[in-house]
Amino acid sequence: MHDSSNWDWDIGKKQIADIGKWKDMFEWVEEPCASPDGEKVAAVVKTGDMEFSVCQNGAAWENTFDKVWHLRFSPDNRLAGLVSDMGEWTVAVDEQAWESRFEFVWNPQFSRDGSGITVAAQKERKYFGVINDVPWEKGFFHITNLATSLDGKQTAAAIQTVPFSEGEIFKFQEGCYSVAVNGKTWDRNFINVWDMAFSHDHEHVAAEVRTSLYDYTIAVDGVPWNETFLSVWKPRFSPEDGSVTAPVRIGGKWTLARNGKQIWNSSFAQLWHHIYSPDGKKLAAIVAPEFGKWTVAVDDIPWRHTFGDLAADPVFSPDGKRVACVGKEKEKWTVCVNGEPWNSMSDMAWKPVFSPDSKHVAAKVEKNGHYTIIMDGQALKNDFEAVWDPVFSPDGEKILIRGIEGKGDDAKYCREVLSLKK
Amino acid sequence: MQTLYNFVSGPLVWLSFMIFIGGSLYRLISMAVLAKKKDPLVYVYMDWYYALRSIFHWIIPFGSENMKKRPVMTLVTFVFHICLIGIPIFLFAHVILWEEAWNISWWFISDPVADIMTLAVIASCIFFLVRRLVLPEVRYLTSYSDFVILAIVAVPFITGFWAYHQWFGYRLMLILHILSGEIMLAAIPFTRLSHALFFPVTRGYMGSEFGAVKNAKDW
Amino acid sequence: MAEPALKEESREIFDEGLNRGIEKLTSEKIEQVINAVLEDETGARLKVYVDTCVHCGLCSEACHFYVSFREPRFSPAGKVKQTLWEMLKKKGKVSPEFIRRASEIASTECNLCKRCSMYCPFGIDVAYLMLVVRRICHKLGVTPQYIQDTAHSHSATFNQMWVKDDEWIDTLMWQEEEAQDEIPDLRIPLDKEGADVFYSVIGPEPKFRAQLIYQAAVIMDAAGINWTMPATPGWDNSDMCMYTGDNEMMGRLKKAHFESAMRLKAKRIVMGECGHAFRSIYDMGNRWLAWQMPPIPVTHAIEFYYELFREGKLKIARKYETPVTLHDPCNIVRGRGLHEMARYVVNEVCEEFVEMHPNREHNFCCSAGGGVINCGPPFRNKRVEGNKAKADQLFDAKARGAKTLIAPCHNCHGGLEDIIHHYGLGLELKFLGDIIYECMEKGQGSEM
Amino acid sequence: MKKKRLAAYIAVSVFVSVFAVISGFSQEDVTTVHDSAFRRMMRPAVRFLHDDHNEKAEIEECSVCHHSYDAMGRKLEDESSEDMACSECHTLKNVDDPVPLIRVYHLQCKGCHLEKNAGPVMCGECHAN
Repeated sequence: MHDSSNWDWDIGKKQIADIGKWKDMFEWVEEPCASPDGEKVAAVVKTGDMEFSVCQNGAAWENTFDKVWHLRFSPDNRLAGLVSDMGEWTVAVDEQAWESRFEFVWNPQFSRDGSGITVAAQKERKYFGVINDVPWEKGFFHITNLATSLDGKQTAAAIQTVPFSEGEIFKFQEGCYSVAVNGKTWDRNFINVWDMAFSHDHEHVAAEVRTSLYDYTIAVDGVPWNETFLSVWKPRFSPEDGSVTAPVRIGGKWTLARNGKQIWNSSFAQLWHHIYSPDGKKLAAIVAPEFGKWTVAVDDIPWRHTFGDLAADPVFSPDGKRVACVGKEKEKWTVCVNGEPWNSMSDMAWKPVFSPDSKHVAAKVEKNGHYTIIMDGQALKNDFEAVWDPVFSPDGEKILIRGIEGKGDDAKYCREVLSLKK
Repeated sequence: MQTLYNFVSGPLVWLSFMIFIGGSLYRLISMAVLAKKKDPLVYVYMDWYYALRSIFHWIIPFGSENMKKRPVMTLVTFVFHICLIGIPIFLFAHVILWEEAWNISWWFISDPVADIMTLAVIASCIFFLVRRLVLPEVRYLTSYSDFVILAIVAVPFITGFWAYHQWFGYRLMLILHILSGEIMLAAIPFTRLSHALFFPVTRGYMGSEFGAVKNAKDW
Repeated sequence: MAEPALKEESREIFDEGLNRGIEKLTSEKIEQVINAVLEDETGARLKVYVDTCVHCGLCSEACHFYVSFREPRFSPAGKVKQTLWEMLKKKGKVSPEFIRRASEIASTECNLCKRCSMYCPFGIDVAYLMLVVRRICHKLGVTPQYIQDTAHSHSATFNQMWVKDDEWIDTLMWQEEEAQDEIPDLRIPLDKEGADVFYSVIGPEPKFRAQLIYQAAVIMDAAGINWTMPATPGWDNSDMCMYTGDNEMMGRLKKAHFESAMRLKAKRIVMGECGHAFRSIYDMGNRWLAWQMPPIPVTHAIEFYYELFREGKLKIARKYETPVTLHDPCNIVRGRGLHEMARYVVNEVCEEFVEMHPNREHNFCCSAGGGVINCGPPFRNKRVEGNKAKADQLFDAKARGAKTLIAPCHNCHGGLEDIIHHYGLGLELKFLGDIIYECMEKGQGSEM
Repeated sequence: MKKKRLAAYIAVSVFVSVFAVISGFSQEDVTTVHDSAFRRMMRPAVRFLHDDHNEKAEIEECSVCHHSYDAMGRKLEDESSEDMACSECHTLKNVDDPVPLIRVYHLQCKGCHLEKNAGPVMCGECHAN
């Protein structure tokens, strides 16, 4: 994570932008986004006929573009958007467009600290990964599933290595796909390659692969596990020892495997989105202990509480002692921490956020068209017209709320720091 | 002959009922267990209200579109099944046997009516046979076992009718009647006659899927 | 009684997927795969369905193939006889040629429309049985070429039409731009988090029928819907893997689709006028993933239009004057019961509505669904000639005045187009959205 | 087969005669069992030759068939009831339901035949058309 200790953590509320007035300034204003530190709010705006720009804190960028989309703040509070300039696409970061230009760019991703920005790009029917304005040396027929390492310096993607025409089913089944890491292709081809994960040292890549129409496994740096399965889901590297784990389907049931060997004894109707505790010692995953019942299992043991509709977005506390997720039951969402669901039900709940000291959990929720932050089961503040995920101070004693209060012309974007000390 | 009669009307009755009841329970329970293991979704999506709603539409004559489209077949099918189930249970002679054996009795059908109903079953069987032989789409599906099953159903009624009227070879016919009835009873769980057992299940499941999940009729 | 008849006519159809697919088969492999699928993946349902069928043939008239050809081998139970019964009877010891034929029957002579389940007194699910056959054939690598290619596209791109990630986004931007000529402030919001509606379409829309995306955007705009479309794979709700028997891929596709909506925190998924995709999201894919019902509620276009008209969010400027008739697609009528809502919408938008007969749950299939049209040109004639029943039904509606045929499903559209052409019916074919777009008051409710 | 059939015919004749006695009709002639309590006859009346039956069955005591019970339900070994119709004791609670009375007759005849393994037991053997 980006170091947030130098942010403004003074208790109190700061109005950053009179966002309701932006509508008078531009032909249209798209949905705003807020910087992680809360100091900036921005939106794509239309400045003229076929002319777009970005408005940040009430001031538009000097440059205008044919088109701007996917405007997001990086973890280090830089504003990045995908822009089309004279028919060429690139990335603009804090008003500065990259030098490299493409026929199209999409799927931007940030490194954990925000210093690295990657996108997928296409030029002259060749496809590339681009890292901080530098495209791969070699382009491919097709790329998908672009993945970025935590440091943002490496990208990997599923690529098509062998050309084939539509309808060439037997050629396809010989394997025409592989993985390219920073543009370098793995030695081996597969029938399919899907979700990829980088190791914590950024050196290794694991991917879901299909070695025939019926055999699924995980390949690490191009080498598939010896074992094959009926299906697999996204692998992850252990932060502790670099081993690779993945949900695997055996005999119609799901379980967890490490380096090809089953490590959890239980099997589930579903198991996916497994996560490691920060120290790498514990594993948790979204599971369905039986059909239509959803919860989280931590180290092979599912919580007793289950949700009928879904469970999603699992997250470990920094100390690894707690796991939170969102759950949905009968069309109502809530947050569940260590198997205890909050009483507060909402129309939508976002991924929970733990405080750095692991003491608090907070999440953005939507109720009756309004948004609020709920912490440890209690609503923190009044309703907002829009709100972003809460951010805890590094010491865990304060929480930063970023939200828009007031409707229409009266809408104001504010950041407010609240003390959590009683 | 009397020893034979004693045998078919004594131990064999016990045996056939045991096979029928035990076999039916076995089939239903083993399927339920298998479904729990292999098709657990059946339990998840089964919905009593919609299951019964569907069954109801399929057990009343002309309750479904297909029945309306084939009035003769529908008529024959309903007459056949009503008589097939009604006669063994409500025939006067059978009621007497229940009374003698267990001292329990219930309402019975008068003999002339039963006679007509029996003829109806026999006629239905002939209808089914002719249908099997004549209609190409039915003949195509027919295997030898279908004729055997039809015979298993028809014979108790033919012999019963014969014995009631005490035509030539009464004693033999009566014994054959009892025997064939027992064969039919015992065959229900283990042949396609088991459709009698599974009808509520298959229909109920389809009714649940259509009604509860898909919001549609299935008749 | 008799061995399944291998008609000369069906032997003549050459399909690379089928003909080359069986080249590598051995009898051991066939036996092993059949028994493995039957043992590991089926259970009480299959057993009961097979044991309960009394071979009465009452399902025959339910099937448009049978009604059109009048040949017993096209009856629903007849298809089971030629495939599963034989496999069960011989305990999997069948020939490669048998597998070729079984695959052809299950993939191109049955639309999985489930009409026969409503004609079978026992409610035997022949569509399920045919899917088991397709599953076996998939496991043996014997699937018609065109649909197999589509399944490959799904696996590589997560859409049906080999549409690349950038082409998808580009299409949306292009449609947005086109629509802005008509409604200047119209937007197709990409990847907008927290929208009420996540709108998904099928692969052929960006590829061949991009105007449908345009029209949907105009409708969303006029109704003032807070909506979004994803800029990532998962935008395609279609699923031919469900129809090739590649259940693992079906699950993978549905996971991507639902998780796109979940990632964007959308409250519900609204989908375009497609039937099979609805079945895949609402009924099949979600189940393979262990979601009892879709984790994010799924609303089909018909239901969505119904809602917009009921709530007064959409208004009609001028009703559609040409008399229309309506084709009830199996996957959203037998599969969701949307027939009355469809009629409500039709009556809201059109001056004159002529029912075709039979209708609602009993409507005849288009003969394109269930992946049959996706099996491509080799089976086109059989598909079209196998639906004379539909032609008769349409002709009757036409004789009673209908001039426009509304088919609120993509596959139905494709199938009916061929039928109209082949039988010279001269009906104009439209989506419900086409007519709504044509007749609605536009650009009213847009809000930024 | 023929022998058996002959035996059966004999048995029938014997059986029929027993009934003649029970019903208190003429004891010498071929006759039928008739009880006026049966308002409606479900089956042909049973032919019964009283003396022939008793001779064949070696029945000498009247009370073997014409049994008598006291009010406590104890069987009176020395008393017989040949002057009474069965239905005088075995009354029908519901006159439209003859089944219980039929059971009485059946137990008396068929019961004994089964016990002794002699005499007719099939319906049509007694209720011959």
